[in-house]
Amino acid sequence: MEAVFFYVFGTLAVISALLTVTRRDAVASAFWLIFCFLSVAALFALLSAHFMAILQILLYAGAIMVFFLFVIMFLGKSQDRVKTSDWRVVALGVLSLIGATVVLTRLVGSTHAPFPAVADSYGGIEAVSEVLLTKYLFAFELTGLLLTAAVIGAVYLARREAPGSRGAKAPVVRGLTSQAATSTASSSAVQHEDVPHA
Amino acid sequence: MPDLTTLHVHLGHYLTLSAILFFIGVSGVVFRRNAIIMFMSIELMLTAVNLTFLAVSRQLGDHQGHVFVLFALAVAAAEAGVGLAILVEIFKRRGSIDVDDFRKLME
Amino acid sequence: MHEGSPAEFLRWIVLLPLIGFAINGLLNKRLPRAVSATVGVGSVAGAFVLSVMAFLKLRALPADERVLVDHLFSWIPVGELNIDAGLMVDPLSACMILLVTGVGSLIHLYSVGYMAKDEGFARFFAYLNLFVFAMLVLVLADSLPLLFVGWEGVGLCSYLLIGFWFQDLANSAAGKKAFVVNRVGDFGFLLGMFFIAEKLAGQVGDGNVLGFATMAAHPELLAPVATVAGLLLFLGATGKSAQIPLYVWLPDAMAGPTPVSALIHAATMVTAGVYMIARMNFLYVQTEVAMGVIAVVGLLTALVAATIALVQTDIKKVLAYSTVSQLGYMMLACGVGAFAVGIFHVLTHAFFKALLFLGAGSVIHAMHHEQDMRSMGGLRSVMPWTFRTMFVATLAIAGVFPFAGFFSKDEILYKAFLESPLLWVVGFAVAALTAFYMARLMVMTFFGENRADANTKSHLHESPLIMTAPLMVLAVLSVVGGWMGWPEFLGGSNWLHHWLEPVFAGVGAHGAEVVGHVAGATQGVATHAVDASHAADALHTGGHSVVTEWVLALASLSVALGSLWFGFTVYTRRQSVATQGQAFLGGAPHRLLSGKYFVDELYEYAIIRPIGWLSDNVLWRFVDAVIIDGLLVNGVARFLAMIGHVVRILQNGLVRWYAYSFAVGVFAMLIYLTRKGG
Amino acid sequence: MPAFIESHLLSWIIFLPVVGIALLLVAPRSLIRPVAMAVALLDFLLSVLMLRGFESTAALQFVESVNWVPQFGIRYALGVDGISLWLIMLTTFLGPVVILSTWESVTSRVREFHVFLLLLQAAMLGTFCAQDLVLFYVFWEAMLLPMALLIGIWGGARRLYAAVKFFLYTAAGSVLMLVGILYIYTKTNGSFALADFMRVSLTPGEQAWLFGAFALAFAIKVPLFPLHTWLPDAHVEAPTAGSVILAGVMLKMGTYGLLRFAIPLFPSAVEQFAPLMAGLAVAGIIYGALVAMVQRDMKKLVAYSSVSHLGFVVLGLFALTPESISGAVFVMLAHGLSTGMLFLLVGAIYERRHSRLIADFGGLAHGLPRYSIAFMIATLASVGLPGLAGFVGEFLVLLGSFKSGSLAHSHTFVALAATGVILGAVYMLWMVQRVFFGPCDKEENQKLTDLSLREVLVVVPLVVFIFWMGVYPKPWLSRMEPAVVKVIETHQARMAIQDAAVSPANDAVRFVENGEER
Repeated sequence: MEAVFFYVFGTLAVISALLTVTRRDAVASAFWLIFCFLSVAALFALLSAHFMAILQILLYAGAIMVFFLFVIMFLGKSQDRVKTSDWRVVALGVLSLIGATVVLTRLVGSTHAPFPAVADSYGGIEAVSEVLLTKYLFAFELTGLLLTAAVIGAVYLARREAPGSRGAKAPVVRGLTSQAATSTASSSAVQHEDVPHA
Repeated sequence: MPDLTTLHVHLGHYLTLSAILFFIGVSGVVFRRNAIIMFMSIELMLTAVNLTFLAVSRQLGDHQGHVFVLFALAVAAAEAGVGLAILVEIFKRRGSIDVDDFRKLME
Repeated sequence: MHEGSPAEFLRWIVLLPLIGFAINGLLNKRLPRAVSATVGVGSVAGAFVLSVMAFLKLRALPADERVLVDHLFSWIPVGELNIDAGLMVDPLSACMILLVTGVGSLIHLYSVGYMAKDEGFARFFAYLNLFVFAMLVLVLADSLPLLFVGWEGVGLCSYLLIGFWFQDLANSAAGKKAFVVNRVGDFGFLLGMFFIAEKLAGQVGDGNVLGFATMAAHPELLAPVATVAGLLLFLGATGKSAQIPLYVWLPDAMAGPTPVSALIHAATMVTAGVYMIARMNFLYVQTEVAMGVIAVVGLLTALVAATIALVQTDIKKVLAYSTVSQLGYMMLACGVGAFAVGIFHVLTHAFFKALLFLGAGSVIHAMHHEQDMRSMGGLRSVMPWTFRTMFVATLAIAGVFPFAGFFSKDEILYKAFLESPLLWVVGFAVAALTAFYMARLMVMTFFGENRADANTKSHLHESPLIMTAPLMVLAVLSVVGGWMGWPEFLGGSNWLHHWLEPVFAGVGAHGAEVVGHVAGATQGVATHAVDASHAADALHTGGHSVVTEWVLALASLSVALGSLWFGFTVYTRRQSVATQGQAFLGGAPHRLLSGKYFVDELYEYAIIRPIGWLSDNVLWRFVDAVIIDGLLVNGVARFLAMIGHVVRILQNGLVRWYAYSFAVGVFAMLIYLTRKGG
Repeated sequence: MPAFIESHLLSWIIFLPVVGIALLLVAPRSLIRPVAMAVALLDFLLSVLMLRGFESTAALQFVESVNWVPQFGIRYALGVDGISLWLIMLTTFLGPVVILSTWESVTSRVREFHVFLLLLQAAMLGTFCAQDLVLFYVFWEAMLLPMALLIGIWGGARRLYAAVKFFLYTAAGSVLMLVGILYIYTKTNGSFALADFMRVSLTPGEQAWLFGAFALAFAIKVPLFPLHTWLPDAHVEAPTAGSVILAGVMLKMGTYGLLRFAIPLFPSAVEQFAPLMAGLAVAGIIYGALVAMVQRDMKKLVAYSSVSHLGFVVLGLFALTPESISGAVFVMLAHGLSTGMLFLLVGAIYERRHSRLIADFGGLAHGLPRYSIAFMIATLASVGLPGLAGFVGEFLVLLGSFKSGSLAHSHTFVALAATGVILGAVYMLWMVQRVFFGPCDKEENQKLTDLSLREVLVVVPLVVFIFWMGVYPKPWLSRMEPAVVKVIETHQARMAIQDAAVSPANDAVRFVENGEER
C-alpha cells in the first residue's frame, strides 16, 4: 500500500523540484519549493520518521522558505532583469543532468531487502531525543553554538548597513524605491570593470 | 499497471528518488544565474540528503539518521540565514544578483 | 737490420737549427740583422758539419752495420704501445741530412742577400731554421710517429713561409691551401700507420710497434696489410711530394719568397714523400698493386706537369711544374722498385733545381720582383754569372751527358724500361718536354732583347756575391753530383747504389720478380701521343744487358740535346716570343694547358663549394637551428606553454563554472567508488 | 704538511674555495680580486701536493669516508684515481688563470662574480672526487647554478635565453640519471657507494635503460652530437671567464661521468650501445667541424670546435682499449688548455674591440705580434699539430679505436673521425687567415693594443703546458694508465661474469671487488 503513496509523493516531489529550478520568477519557484518540501515530508512519514516529517514542515517549509520569500520580496523586481543563461549552457546542463541520473539510478537501483518491521514508537520524539541527548549530546550543543554564530553573523551584516552607509549607498529603507538608480550607476560601474576575459 | 499490492518499496527506490532530487538541486545551482534560485536549489539538495539519511536509518532500524537530519536542518537554517544576508549585502553593493557579474576575483 | 751503435751527437744535428729558431724567433727585431743572419746560417752550417761527421763515422763502419742510433726519450708509453723518440742515421738518412743541411746552408747564405731589405728578416730566418729542424727530425726519425711529427712540422713551416708576406691575402691563402692539402695527405698517412700498428700490436716484443727497425724485422707480419697501408702512406706522400691528385698546392706555393721555393719546394720538403716510401721499402716490396699505383701516378704526374710547364709565363711557375714533373720521375723510380735510383735523383734534382730557383730568384731580385718571363729577356750580358750557372743547371736537368741529371734520369728510364717499355716511352717523352721547356725558359729570360720597362731596365744589375756564390757552388754540384752514381756499364763504380745497398737489402732479394708484375698494371695507361721512337721496341731483348743500357743512354742523351736545340731555335729565330706558344700549339690545347687542366677549378666546384654550401645552409641553418633547436628544444618549451594556456581557460572566474566542475568531480568520484569491481 | 690537512686533503681542496667565498664576502672592495686569486692559487698548491703524494697505481687514493645520511646509507665518500687526478689538476690550474684573465674586464658586481667562480670551482672539484652517487649528484647539480648565473648576469645580449637553456637542458638530463641512481639503490643493501653499485648484478634489460638514463645525462654535458645546441649559445653569451671554465672543465664532466659511472656500471649495455655512441661521436666530430667552418662569430666557431674535439673523447671511451681511453683523457686535458686559451684570446680581443665577428677583423698579425703568436700556438694545438698537446691525445684515440676489438666496424669510425683532422685545419686556419693575415684596413684594428703583461702572464702557463704535454706526455700517461687499465679489466671481468651468469639459474652472482676498500 505504501508503494502507491511513495510513487505519488515521489513524482510530486520531482515535478515540484523541477519547477523550482526552471521558473523564471523567484516567488513562483519558492512556492514550488515549499510544495516539494511538503511532499518530501510526506515521504518522511512513509518512512515512519514522524518527528522528522513534522520538523521538515515546520522548519523548512515554514521558517526557511518564509525567510526566502521575505528576501525575494525585499529584492523586489530587480531579479527579472537577470538574464537567463544562453541556450548552450542550458543544453549542456540538461545533457549532463540526464546522463547523471541515468547512471546514478543504474547504480543505486540495485535491489535491497524490504524494510524490516519496526516498533510503533520508532521515529517518535522520545526515540529520537533519547539517541540525540545521549550519544550526540556534544554535537547537539555544537549545533546550538552554530546557530548562535549564524544569528550574530546575520545581525552583524545587517547592522553594518545602517550607520556606516557611504554616501553612494542609500539606507535600507529607501532600497526598494531607488534601487533602480543605484543599480544602474553601480551596474555601469560593474560593466566597466567587468572586462570580459577571453 | 503492475499489481500495486505485491509491489513493495525498498531502500533502492528511496535512494534513487533522493539522487534525482539531489541532481535537480545541483542543476539548479549550476545553471541558474539568479542567486536566490541557487540558494533554493541548495536547500533542495539538503532535503534530498535528509531523505537518504532517513531511508537508510529506517533500513537499519535505528535513529542515528534522524539525529543527522536534525543537525542538517540546523545547518541549513544557519546557512540560509547568513547566505541571504550576504546576498542582500551584495545586492546593496552591486545592485544585481546575477552570479556571472561577480567576477571580481577574476581581474 | 743491425741494432746500431749509439751516437750521442746526433741530437745536436737536430737541436742546432731549433736553437737558431729560438734565438731568432724570440729576440726577433731586437737582434741586429748581422747577428740574426749569422745565427740563422751558422746553425744550419753547424748541423751540416755534424752531418758530415756522422757520414764519415758511418763510412767507417762495416757495410752491414751502418746504423747510428741516439735514443732520446720514451714519448708515448700507453698500454701495449710504447712509442720512443729516437734518432737514427743509416746510409739513406745520411744522404738526406747531408742534402738538407748542405743545400740548406747554401740557401740560407743566399737568402741573407735576397731578404736583405725585407723588414721580417729575423722572422724569415727563424722560420727557415724551424723548417730545417722539422726536416731533420723527419729524416732522422727512427719511427713513423716521429717521422710524422717532422712531416707535419715541415707542413707548418711551408704554411708559415709561403704566407710570409701575409699582408697580401693571396699569399696567406696559398699558405693555407698548402697546409690543408698536406693535411689531406696526412689523413692517409695516419690511417696507414694505424693499419700497421694494428697488425703488429702484441706480436712485437717491446711495443715500439711503429719503429722502422721493428717493422723491418717483421715484414712477413705486414704482408696482409701491405697494400692498404702502402696506398694510404702513398696518399700522404702525394700530399707532401705534390703528386696527382694533391699537387695543386705547389704551384701556388710560389707565392712565398724564392729561397723558400728553392729550399722547401724543390730540394727538401717535397722529397720527403719519396724518402718515406724509400724508408718503407720493406713494406712496398710486398705489394705489387701499391708499387704499380706509385709508378703510374708518378708517370702521369710527370707527364701532366711537364705539359703544363710548356705554357707557363711566370718563371717560378715553370720551375714549380718542373719540380712536380721531376718528383713524378722519382715516384716512378720507387714504383718500379729502384729506390736507390729514386734517392739518387732526389739528390741530383736538389742540386740543379735549387740552383734554378736561386737563379730565378736573383733574376727576380734584379727585376724588382717581376716574375713574368714575357717582360724579361736579354739578361745574358747583364747577369753573366747567373746565366752561366743556370745554363749548367739547364743542361743538368735536361740530362746532357756529363751533368748530374743525365745519370739519375737515365738510370730511372733504364729501370722503367726493364719494368715495361711503355713506362720508358712515356718517361722518354717527358724527358723531351723537360728539355724543351727549360730551353724555352732560358731563351725567354736570357736571350733576345730585354722587354722590361724603362726604369727596371736601368736598374738591372748582377746579384751580389753572397747570392751568386751559392749559385756557383750548386753549379759545381750539378755537374759533379751525378758522378757518385756513375753506372758500371760506363766504367763507373755506382758508389751511391752500393752505399744504399744495406738499406734496400730487402729489395734486392725479391725485388726482381716484383718488378716483372708491375708491367701488367701499366698497360691500361692512356699514354700521351708521342712520336714513338720505334727503335726502342726493336731493342726489346728482354732482361738486363749492357747493350740495352748503352742504347738507352744514347737515346736519352740524343733526346736531351735534340729538344734543347729545338727549343732554342724555336724561341730565338721566330719574331715575338710571346705569341710563340699559341702559334706552336694551336688555340684549344694552349688554353687547356695554361688553365692547368682546370684542376683547381674542379676541386673548387666539386669539393669546396658543395661542402661550404652543405655546412652553411643544410647543417647549420637547417639541422642545428631548425631541427634540433627549433623543433626539439624550443619546441618542447612552446608545447608546455600551449598546455599552460589551455589550462588557463578553465579558470574563467564564472562561479557557476566552478560549481559545475565541482559537481563533475564529485560525480566522477562517485562512479569510481561504486564501480562494479568495488 | 700539517697532519690535519694531510688526512683530509681532498676535502680541503674542494672546500677551500668555499672558505674563499666567506673571505670574499667580508673583503673590502679593493681586495676582492687579490683574495680570490690567492685562494685559487692556494687551491692549486694543495692539488700539487696531492699530485706529489699520488703513486700511480690503480687503487683509489686520499680516500675519505664519513657517514652523511646514515639511514639511507649516503656517505660523504671522496677518492681520487688516475682518471680524476688530472681533471682535478686541470680545474685548479685553470682557476687562477681565469681569475687573472678577468682582472680588468668585469666591472659590475665584481664580488658576486668571484663568489660564483669559486663556488663553481668547488662544485666541479667535488664532482671529480665524489665516490658516492648522491654526493656526486649533489655536486653535479651544484655546478649548474653558478654557471647559469655567470652566463645570466654577466653575459652578452641573449644571456637570459642562453642561461635558462643551459640550465634546463642539463638539469633535464640529470633528472633521469637520478632515477637511475635510485633504481640501483633499491638493488644494493642500502648504500649509495660506487663500490656497492658495482657489486649489483643487473639483467641486460635493466642495464640497457639504466645506461640510457646515465648516458643521456652525460651526453648532454659532453655535448654529444644531437644534444649540443646549448653549447654555442652558452659560449657566445658567457663572459670570457665563464667560457673558459665551461669549455675547459665543465664539458669534461660529461665524459668523466661516462668513464667513471656509465661504462663500469653497465658492461653489457656498453657493449650493446658502443657502436651507437661511437657513431654519434664521429657524427659530432664531422658535424661540429663542418658547422664551425661557416660560423661568423669567433666564439661560436670555437664552441663548435669543442663539439668536434669531444667527439674524439667519446669515440676513445667507447673503443675500450687502454690506448683509446688514455687518449680520451689526454684529449680532455689538451682540449682544456688549447680551447681555454682560444677563449681567453677571443675574450681579450673582445674587450678591446667589443666584437667577435670575424669579418670585423683582418690583418691583426701586423699590429699585434704577441697576440698573433699566442693565437697561432693555440690554433695549432687545437688542430692537433704533432709536438703539441692536441696531437698526442687524438693520435692515441684514433690508434686505440682502430685496433679496438669490442667496437664493431671500428675502421670506418676511425677513418671518418680522422677526416676531423683535415676539417679542423680548414676551419681554424680559415679563421686565422681572415682575422690575422691580409691588409690591416679597418682603422679600429690599427688602434688595437697588443697583449699587456698581465695577459701574457695568463697565456704563458697554458703555452708551457701545451708544449710540455705535446713533447713529453709520459708523466701524464703513466699516472692515468693503471686506472684506465683497471676500468677495462673490470669491464671484461664483469662481461665474463655476465655471459656465465646468463645460464638458466639466474642467481645473483656476487662479484666481490678486489682491493677496493670502502
